[in-house]
Amino acid sequence: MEIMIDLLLNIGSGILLILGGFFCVSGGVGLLRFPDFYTRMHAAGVTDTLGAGLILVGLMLQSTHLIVLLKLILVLLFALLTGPAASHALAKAAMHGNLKPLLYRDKSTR
Amino acid sequence: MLTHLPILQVIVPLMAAPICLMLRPVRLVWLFALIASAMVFLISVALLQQVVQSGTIIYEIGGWSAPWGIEYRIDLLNAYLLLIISAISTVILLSTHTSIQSELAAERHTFFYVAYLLCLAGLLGIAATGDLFNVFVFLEISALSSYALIALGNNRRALWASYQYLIMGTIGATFILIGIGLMYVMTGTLNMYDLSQRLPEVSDSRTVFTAFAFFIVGVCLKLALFPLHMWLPNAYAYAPSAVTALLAATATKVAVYILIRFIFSVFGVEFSFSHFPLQDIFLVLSLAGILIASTTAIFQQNVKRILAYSSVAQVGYMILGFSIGNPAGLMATLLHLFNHALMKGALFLAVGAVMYRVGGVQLSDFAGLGKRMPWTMAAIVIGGLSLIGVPLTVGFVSKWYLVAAVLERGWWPVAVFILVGSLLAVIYIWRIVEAAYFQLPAPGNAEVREAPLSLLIPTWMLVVANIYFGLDTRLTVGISESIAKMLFGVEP
Amino acid sequence: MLFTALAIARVKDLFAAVMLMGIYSLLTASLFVVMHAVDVAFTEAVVGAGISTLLMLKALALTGPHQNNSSYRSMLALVVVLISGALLIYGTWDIPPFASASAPIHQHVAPHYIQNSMQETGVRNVVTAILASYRGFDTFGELVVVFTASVGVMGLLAVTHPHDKYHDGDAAAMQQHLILRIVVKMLIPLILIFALYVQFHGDYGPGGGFQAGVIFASAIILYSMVFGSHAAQQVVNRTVIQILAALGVLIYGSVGIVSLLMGRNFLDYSALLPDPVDGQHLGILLVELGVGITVAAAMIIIFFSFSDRVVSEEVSPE
Amino acid sequence: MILGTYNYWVVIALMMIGLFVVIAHGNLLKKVIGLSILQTSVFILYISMSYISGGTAPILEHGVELYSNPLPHVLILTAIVVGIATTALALALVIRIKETYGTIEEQEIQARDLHEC
Amino acid sequence: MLIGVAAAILIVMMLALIRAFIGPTLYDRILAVNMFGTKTVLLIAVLGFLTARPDFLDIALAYALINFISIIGVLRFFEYNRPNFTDGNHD
Repeated sequence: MEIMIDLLLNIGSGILLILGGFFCVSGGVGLLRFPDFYTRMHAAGVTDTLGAGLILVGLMLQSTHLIVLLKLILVLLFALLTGPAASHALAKAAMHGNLKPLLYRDKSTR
Repeated sequence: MLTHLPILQVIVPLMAAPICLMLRPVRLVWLFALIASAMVFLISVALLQQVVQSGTIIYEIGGWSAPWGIEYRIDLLNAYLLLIISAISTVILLSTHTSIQSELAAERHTFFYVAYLLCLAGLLGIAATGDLFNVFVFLEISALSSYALIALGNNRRALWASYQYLIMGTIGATFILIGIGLMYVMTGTLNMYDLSQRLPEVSDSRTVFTAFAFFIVGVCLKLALFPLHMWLPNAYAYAPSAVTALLAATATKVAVYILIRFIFSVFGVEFSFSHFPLQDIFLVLSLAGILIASTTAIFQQNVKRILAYSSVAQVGYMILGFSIGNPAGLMATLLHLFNHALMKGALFLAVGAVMYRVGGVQLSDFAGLGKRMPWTMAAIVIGGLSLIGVPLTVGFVSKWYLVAAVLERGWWPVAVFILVGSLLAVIYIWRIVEAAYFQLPAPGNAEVREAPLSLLIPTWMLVVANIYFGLDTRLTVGISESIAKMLFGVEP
Repeated sequence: MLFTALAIARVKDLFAAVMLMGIYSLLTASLFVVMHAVDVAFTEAVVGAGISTLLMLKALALTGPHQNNSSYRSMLALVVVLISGALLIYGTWDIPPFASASAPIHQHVAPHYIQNSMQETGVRNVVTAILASYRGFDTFGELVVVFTASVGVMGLLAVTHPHDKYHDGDAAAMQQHLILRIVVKMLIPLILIFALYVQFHGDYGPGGGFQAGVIFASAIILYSMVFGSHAAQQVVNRTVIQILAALGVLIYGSVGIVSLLMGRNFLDYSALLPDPVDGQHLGILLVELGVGITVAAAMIIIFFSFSDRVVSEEVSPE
Repeated sequence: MILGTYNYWVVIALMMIGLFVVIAHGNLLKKVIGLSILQTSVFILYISMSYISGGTAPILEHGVELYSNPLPHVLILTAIVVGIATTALALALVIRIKETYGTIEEQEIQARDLHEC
Repeated sequence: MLIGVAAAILIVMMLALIRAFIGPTLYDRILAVNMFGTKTVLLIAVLGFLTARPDFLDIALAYALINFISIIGVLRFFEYNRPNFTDGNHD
């Protein structure tokens, strides 16, 4: 039974880790390839929340000590709190600084 | 309590500094700092006595024995240096209460004393410790506090000077750190004594060579050895006078000490002079330093700058002394450490008195002061004579031994260079004297009075010391002779 | 990492350089983790990427981001750099091989710490044991360096005009950042708890007084950035911090003096309690506390001194 | 990551870059940045020395025998602190210089000083 | 598994680094720096598991915190200094 649980946990964490890794990479590619700041921000946001979240949950499944689990939860909490807040502030600052989002019809001008 | 003297030496000013920050009013802070410094002085006298009587004192901090913990290893050289630093600092502190009134904004006075004590503690720490990395840490304490002290001056150029000093000083410190790291990599120890035991095994490796080179360059940056002296004239010229006096009289001495300690104790005479072209390099640099700095001093208009360049030249004499490579030369260096501290301390304090009364230290500000401030000017004259090396002053003693050491080696040309350096000193001192005694007072100077006693007494204490130690050379010569013998391996 | 450094050297915009400096510092810290220097990585992260970036930004805000002539003493610089570089290359030619356990550095002093620190000090983290006990005096010196810096900064940037004259532009601008304010409000207690955890967990894991102090200070700094430095200074009074900064140094020093009075050497914590190992443990704890207090206070002082300048600059027409 | 015998080469390169920035650049703030690159390079030098392959972080665990050398870690902790202290002081100086001179370019400052003489 | 994730994170860090170098606007740089920071947090966490020393999580936590604070610091910096300089694209 315990072996089963272990196996399940391992598989689960593996899947989560891989997914998280994938989101991270895709976000990174997006950060590089997307045409303007706001879309890039979206890509970064994805890695920050989804990628980080998945990886951290994946790690949680592997953790053996309670304290480690606790810390991981704390890190996750932190990531979830600060990531969007930072993105929000950044977007606001960008708008404030008169950086116009690149809308669909503007594409020709770039 | 007597066994704890080595550590108390450093701890007293170190602990006094934060307490000072909490004290009000400024007068109390000053008194407190003065008491701390005086205590340090007494401790250092006691230490010197102990060392003379019973040999090297070892103090293990934290109770951990040597290569694992940090130890203080006080031998005659350390004790001698501690005495110089604490004595000069106490005398200068006597005068600061008056002198900083005119040179610092009132709300900065407390910070001044705190930084002063920290600087003192840092210098003492370097002089006392037997651990490499501890040297670095205390070097930084003294360096950071002296940057702050310099920048506290009212003149905006003080800021720029301090910034330059900071950049150069930090590069120097980083080089020292690299040197320490490479030594550590080769030997696995940070304790100086342990290091000196283990270095000979690996002394052929290039890493040790590099470590040595970096360390020396780093220290020379701090020392303001020509041509790495660029930061010094500005820093000395625009810092508050008390700070200039402290730095000129003690900080460069400590750097010279580190150099001596490393070249003679840690690496050993043999390595320093045979594996490394140190002798030639130092000889050339110090001679060039003496001549060029003295010549530059002649063309300065600001008296503090004149004296600052003269300091660069004097550092040249000290380096020259031990690069001769015989005990007599090292002895001359050690004598000059002490003597130069006395004369530069006296000179800068006297200049500080002029600053206090006149408000400027350009040569034109000195015009006619011989009559207005007779005691201050007399102090400058005697200090100047000492700087030149006229008999009956301390300057003569150290020059005498230096020339003797050079002649012992049979290096006639070097002796000639030393004499030329003294002649140049005559010229730049003469310019000050001429302004003070043979020019009519500037219109603004007509009303200038003699400096207050609180400035004159410390100045004259040093001036009298200048003459006393010029006449009675038993103490200084005796000590430096035994140090020189010790370092040259007559005894380990 | 090299690229980052190169980019920093080349970028003309100082702001970009500061940002890259942050990245560079993070990279360094990761490198330290890879090389097993966790405590150092911790410190480098909080100091290099955190405090020093913030301070540089503050300085930048005061001095303007543009740089005129990029380099004018290139030749001299190049010569100096090449000489010292060549010397180092020469020096590392026969340096003991990297990462091998048999190099002299790993033979002489270091094994003693690893083998004996547990029995002698009762602390699992060897770095903490050395830091606070074996080489406690270095750490004392380091603390004094921080204290010196804060005194120097205070001395240099002491604001002469009274505080309440200026209107707090920070707070006004941040009024609109509702989300940020709420998030920060939630975060600050968390950060403070974390700081305490780091402070007292240094015996067992990476961390200790220094890191805790910086984290604590960063909580206050965060508060002041979001709610305005005026509000922050009402929470933490200036004179109080000044006294705290001095107090930390005094705590450290008096631990040493107490052990001195108990008849042992300075900073010999074994004297503090009947059982030497307990004494060591207690001593390390107290000393780390002193470090934490001074570092936190000093960082806050430095930051406030900087940000007060920003505000006073805005008010006084330049 | 960057682990191998060429670790020291990275240190040397970083040191050279840092030193170059400090000496060659006229902007005072940039000099401070250069200074911290220089210092960081030394940190890496020390930490590289302490590394032992196959070892682990010097926090004692049961059953682990090989640890990296903790002493350089301690030294560098101290050095980092010294570094930040220096940086803070340098920045304070830069701010004051900007306030009194109105510029932070080395050449301009020197020009202004000369002008004053 | 963990190695793969670590590699992925490293790649992302590289990408972010490139973005930070090329800009073009300052906001892009900040964004990249922010992302770089969060990825470092993840990397440290993963590395902790990789070397079986999960104590490293403390560091990850500290990184997350520092990262957030510096981003806020940067943003505060901007709101004031926007009028003073117009474009960050000087490379």
